[in-house]
Amino acid sequence: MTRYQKKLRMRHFYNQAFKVLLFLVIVVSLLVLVTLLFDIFRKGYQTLTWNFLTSMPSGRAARAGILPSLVGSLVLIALTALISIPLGVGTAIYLELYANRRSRFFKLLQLNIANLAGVPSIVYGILGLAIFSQMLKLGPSLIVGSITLSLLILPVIIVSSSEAIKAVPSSIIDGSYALGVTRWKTITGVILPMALPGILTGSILALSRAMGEAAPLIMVGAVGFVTFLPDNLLSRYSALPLIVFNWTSRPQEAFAQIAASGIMVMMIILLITNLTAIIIRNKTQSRID
Amino acid sequence: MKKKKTYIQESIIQVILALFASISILTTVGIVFSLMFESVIFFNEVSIIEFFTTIRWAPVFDPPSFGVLPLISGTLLIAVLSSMVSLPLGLGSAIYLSEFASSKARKLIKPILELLAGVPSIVYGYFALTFITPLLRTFLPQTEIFNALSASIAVGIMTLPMVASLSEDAMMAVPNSIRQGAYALGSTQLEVSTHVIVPAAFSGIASSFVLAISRAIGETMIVAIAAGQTPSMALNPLGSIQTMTGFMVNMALGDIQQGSIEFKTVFVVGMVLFVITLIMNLIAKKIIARNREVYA
Amino acid sequence: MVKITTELEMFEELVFLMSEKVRRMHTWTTDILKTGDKEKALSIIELDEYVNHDEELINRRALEVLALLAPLASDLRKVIVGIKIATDLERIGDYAKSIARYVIKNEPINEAYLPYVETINSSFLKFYDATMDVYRVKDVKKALELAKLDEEIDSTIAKLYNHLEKDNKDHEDRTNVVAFVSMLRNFERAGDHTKNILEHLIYEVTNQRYDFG
Amino acid sequence: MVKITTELEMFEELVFLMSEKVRRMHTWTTDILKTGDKEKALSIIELDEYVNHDEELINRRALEVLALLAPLASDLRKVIVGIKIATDLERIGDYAKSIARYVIKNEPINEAYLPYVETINSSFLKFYDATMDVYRVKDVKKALELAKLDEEIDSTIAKLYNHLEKDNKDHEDRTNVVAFVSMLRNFERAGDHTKNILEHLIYEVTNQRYDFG
Amino acid sequence: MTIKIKVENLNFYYGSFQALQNINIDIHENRITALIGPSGCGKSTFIKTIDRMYDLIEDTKADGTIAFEGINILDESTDVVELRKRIGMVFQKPNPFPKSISENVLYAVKRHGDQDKKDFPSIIENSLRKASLWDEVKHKLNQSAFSLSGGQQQRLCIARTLATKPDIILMDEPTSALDPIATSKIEELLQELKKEYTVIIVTHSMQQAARISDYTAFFLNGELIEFGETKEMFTAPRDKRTEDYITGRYG
Amino acid sequence: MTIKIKVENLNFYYGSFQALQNINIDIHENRITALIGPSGCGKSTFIKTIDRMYDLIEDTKADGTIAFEGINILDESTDVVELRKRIGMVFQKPNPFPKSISENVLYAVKRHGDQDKKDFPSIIENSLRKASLWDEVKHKLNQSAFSLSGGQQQRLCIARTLATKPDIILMDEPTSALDPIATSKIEELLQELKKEYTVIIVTHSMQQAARISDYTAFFLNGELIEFGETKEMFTAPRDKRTEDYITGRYG
Ligand SMILES: Nc1ncnc2c1ncn2[C@@H]1O[C@H](COP(=O)(O)OP(=O)(O)OP(=O)(O)O)[C@@H](O)[C@H]1O
Ligand SMILES: Nc1ncnc2c1ncn2[C@@H]1O[C@H](COP(=O)(O)OP(=O)(O)OP(=O)(O)O)[C@@H](O)[C@H]1O
Ligand SMILES: [Mg+2]
Ligand SMILES: [Mg+2]
Ligand SMILES: O=P([O-])([O-])[O-]
Repeated sequence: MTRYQKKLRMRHFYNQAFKVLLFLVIVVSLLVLVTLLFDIFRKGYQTLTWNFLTSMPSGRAARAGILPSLVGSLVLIALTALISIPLGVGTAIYLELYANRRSRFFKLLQLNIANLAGVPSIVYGILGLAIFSQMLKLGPSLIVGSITLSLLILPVIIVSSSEAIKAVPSSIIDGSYALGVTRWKTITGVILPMALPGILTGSILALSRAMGEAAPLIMVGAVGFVTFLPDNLLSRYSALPLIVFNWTSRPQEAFAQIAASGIMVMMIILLITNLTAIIIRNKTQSRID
Repeated sequence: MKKKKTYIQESIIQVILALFASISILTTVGIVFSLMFESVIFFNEVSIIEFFTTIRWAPVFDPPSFGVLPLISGTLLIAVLSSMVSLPLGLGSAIYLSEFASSKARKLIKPILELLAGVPSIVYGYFALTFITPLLRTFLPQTEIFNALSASIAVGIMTLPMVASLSEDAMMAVPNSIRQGAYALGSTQLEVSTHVIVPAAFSGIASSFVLAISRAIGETMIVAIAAGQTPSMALNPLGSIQTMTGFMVNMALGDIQQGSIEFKTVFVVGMVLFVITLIMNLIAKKIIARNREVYA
Repeated sequence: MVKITTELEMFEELVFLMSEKVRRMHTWTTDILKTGDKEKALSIIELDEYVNHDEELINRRALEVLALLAPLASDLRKVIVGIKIATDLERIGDYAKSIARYVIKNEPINEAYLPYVETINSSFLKFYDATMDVYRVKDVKKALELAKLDEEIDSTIAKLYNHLEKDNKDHEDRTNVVAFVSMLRNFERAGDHTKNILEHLIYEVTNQRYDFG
Repeated sequence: MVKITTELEMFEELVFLMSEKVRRMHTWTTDILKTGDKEKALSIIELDEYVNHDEELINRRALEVLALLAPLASDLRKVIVGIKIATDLERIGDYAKSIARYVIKNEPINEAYLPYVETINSSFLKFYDATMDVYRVKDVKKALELAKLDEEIDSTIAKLYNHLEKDNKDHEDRTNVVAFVSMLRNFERAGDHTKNILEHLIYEVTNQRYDFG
Repeated sequence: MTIKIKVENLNFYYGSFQALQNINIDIHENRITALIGPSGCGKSTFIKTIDRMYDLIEDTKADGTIAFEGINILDESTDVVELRKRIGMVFQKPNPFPKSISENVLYAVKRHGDQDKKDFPSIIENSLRKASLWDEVKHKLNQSAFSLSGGQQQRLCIARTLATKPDIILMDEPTSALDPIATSKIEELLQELKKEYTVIIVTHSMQQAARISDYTAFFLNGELIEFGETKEMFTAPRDKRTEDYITGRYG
Repeated sequence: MTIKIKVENLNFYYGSFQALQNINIDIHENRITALIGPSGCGKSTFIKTIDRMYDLIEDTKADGTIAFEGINILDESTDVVELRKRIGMVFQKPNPFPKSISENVLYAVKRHGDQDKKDFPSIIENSLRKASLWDEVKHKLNQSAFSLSGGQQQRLCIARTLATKPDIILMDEPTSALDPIATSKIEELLQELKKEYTVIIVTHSMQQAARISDYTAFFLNGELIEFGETKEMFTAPRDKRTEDYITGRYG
């Protein structure tokens, strides 16, 4: 056998070995997810009852429910969406379609957004605490929570919307301009419709991230244990991750169990939103080639 | 056609959008301002040299001690240990997905990885405390209830999908034509992956690594739940530690007085965290920028 | 319709227009040989200018078609054959001109030879017309049959040569033999070139050279 | 080098090869007219086959070049001119064949006419060679000057015709006049077609038709 | 022959790089003018000056005059929105909007708002007919434009340009992304279009310029080397550089 | 003339769609064989069967034989890694690796490990020379391949294929992404290459097939309609469909 042929055999062997190894890696990664889900389900499914969903929290695990946190989270996210999506999409449109790419402002904006995306969420909590909660004296209110979360996810929405807008082929945009259509009409006529799926996916993913955030809310003074429902923007409130954190921090096993139930509620909501996002993306990916 | 019409609507829209865009700049200004404001006051009371050189962190003790190094070392421990989980597994998954998996397998696995990425950190924290730690203790009985290793594994698992997905994006972005070119010269999949695709996607992969580490540094809830509250320089994975983020959450949970020195420590630690992650992000950006021209 | 189809049709039409002018020249030849009508002879010579111009036009159009449309296969042969036929037509026209020149320089021909010349010319015209017809309809089978018409011309000319030779030997005739024989050659050559046209047509359609010999 | 350059060079080389064969045919004509050597006459006739074949080859190559390389501008003219020159060369070859046929059918020509024929032929060869030379070097200026060489041929032929006419009138000569005159026409025509080659060359280089008349 | 556009002393700059140098050219009405030349010679740039598409590229500058209907296209005061309505453009790659076929045709019409709503059906039909596409799509006007083949998409882009009633149609290598058969369909269509419109077409393919155009302009390094009737250009170019280029001896 | 590859009764399927139907063709050694035909007729598919690139596409199947050096390329047991070393392929778009010029040339040589390390410099030079690129790049062998122009990149891709010492080079529309000048450089190069290699080239352009190839195969709807000498095919095609296609009367 020549050297070449020997080497050829080894190359085929290494290739097979590597393939098996990588497959194992994937299996391990997936196994973790399965374990995680299974573990939580195992711990939490018994206490996940209708009562649990519709009751106030309580010092006794058996009676405790998550209603204020569930409602709090939903309201919080709705408000966050209202603030962050228009701001984020607007900024993305400005960046991609209006700003002069050579201007200082544009470069500053880009750098700024890239950096904001990497700022730990807890730091946003500090921002909320210092500026909105204390300086503006809004306290640990619903509005402060949603502003904080909005600012937290704003860079994500801007970046994903920018990507979605960038993904609109410039040939199509030029096509519209070349027909004598103004910029704004081009934006509403072709760019936004084409970028919409991408913007939606990005926004949903960002919002679901906000939904799971606990640290910044803790920083702005939100607590898990709240026994009333929010009724205005300045109300105090709770949120799902907060109550879960509260329960995990307690030493009793029973609280660990209802924490698992709380996680299940949160995960079901997230699963639904994430799946929606993934489906939107897969649908549109196959359409525009 | 002779005279340019003035398109008023167009101009108004442009101004409004520019205003929207400035919000994000105001956010940064707000962050820096709030961090600086309290920090400056803090350093008026505590020497900056003491802060960065002494190795005891006990701000609420009497007398308080403000050596931030134990928090930093705890943070780094988490970052290093978690990278050992997330980087190899993440990259491996990425290579598998982009180079080896059939399109069917990829279609199945990718969304699952994405779901993994969507799991909130609090859930990982819970998982670390109630599953990983007990598991570790069956193998390593000396493991403390709150320990760095368990938190690191959870942080690693949490950042794995990010590494996998960003690296895979980078590898998928290598034009298929280059891949085909390599196969057409008689290469095996392994050679195509290691000699062509990974080098070509290097910048994307590297920046995903840096971002993963940065995420680990800024991660809060997992460490707050599972890593303990003991500032320590011991670098013992099995022992309880405290990270910067862990400290901040802890303080926020307590009933601290605005204006008190404890209150200010939160801002100072926040400042340190902010600076570290900022530097990491800038590094990631540099790596990308340096290799950006490749396919131009 | 594909552009080249129309272009080629227009191109061939030029060839037909040219062929009609050439025909006109030849219809007058017997006449002027009989009457010695120098006016008419001059108008033949004049017509030759147009014919030459037509050839040039065909060449130019052919070049344009080749350059602009880069024809292939049968389209290409059509163009090349067009050029070649135009060359032959130009020559055929030249022969009429040559006859006209003879008329201008010489007396009307000897009555005795007139019937020959008339037969020759009518044979030629028959052959010529038939040739342009088969060219139009691209009928190879008919083309192969036509060549025998050329023999009619040649055999009549041969008879006339014999007659002439005899007369010459007998010193019967006052005709300038050299000039007359040279003139007669024109009929023969015109027939030959018409035969060339048939060969070109066969080539165009079949992509095969055919030689009537 | 660009492919079309080599292809066109090879294509022109075919034309030159053909022109050499044609020249060979014509170098023998005076000889056989003098000696009546029928063997040699036959070998001229044979050579004509090769010349015809050459023309076919040139046509085929031209078609291939046109189809495969779609030449433009001067390249295109080069090909078309190649085809046209080949047609003329084939004709010029034909005239030699025609003279050979005369030799086979007739006695050697009258001694008295021989010097004329020799002069005619050497004038022709000079003209022919000069023409192929300017074609090779594409020298339009020289080409314009050359045409006067053709006049040498024509004037000698005219002298011979006069002599012949006179002899004929005086009944001095036993030559078959008809055949002899027909034969002489071949020299004249060969000169004419050589002149055509010059015209083609001028067209190739200048893209302008030129008519020596 | 009427001159539709008269270009005089046109210079064009990308930043400090001069991409067009002192171009003078007359565009004849109802004729097809082809622009040829090696890559980077400025063909696309030239075409972009005519409908001011270069406005969309930062740091560009044009001087000289492009006279069209009594105005200088290059003037600051020219309303480019209006201008681009009058001078349509078709791009290299078919770029239909991700909308239905009929929406594509109506897209600009609706946004300009200068034609009656009740005429929309006839606008659709006429535009598609003129673009030789009607018969192929009349039964599926509401289907996505992406369901069409590349060649059909390109004709749809032409149709959508025609719907705005332009005078002039600019085309930048409109067939270079198409296969030969789709290409020849577009080439045939061009012969129809020139009856009503003035067409300027950039093409990489000399053969295409030869086949379809009435006038040809040959650019080299930002200069206009030769401009004239196509048949002259390809049978007897005046400039040595043109001859070298078209006979494949350049570069 | 030696026959290098003998294709017999080749059928090819993408899933249930049959893209090639009973193809029989002889590829002659040291000749250029061009494949022409309308879009989607199966040209690329055919070329992919020869170096088994279709293995990279899921759910494909080929039957029949492609005889090459005593083996049937289509056999399961054929080592495709080795096969592809012997049969090089050049793609439509230049696809150099994001490495230096010399690394590009050596990439496959290093992987195969059948040539001596000390020969590497000469391998680089020879391959680049054969690809007519040496003079243009000899001073910058360590620069990124992306610093080259499109045409140079394509020649680099040819050079990197030559470095593995193939017998056969397959090219799938290698010039369709290039401008006419870069194209003619590649066409000239092909005339050089055929002295040492057997070349099969897919081209969209009949003119190109005419200019460069010795043999031409005309495909239509997955069938091989006509195969023969190029000069015959373009001056006197045997099949009516071929004539219609080459004279632009198809479709
Ligand atoms: N946006 C731009 N910025 C800077 N230079 C440019 C830009 N666009 C084109 N150029 C330069 O201007 C010159 C002319 O470019 P243009 O696109 O007009 O060429 P072209 O003739 O259309 O070439 P092609 O045939 O490749 O499309 C080139 O040198 C090019 O590099
Ligand atoms: N991966 C694939 N899956 C399914 N069908 C395919 C695939 N690739 C090609 N085909 C189909 O096979 C047929 C032949 O395609 P192929 O790419 O060989 O054509 P082609 O002649 O190369 O066309 P083109 O000139 O457009 O490159 C087409 O009908 C095409 O739709
Ligand atoms: Mg261009
Ligand atoms: Mg293909
Ligand atoms: O020049 P001719 O055709 O008469 O021989």
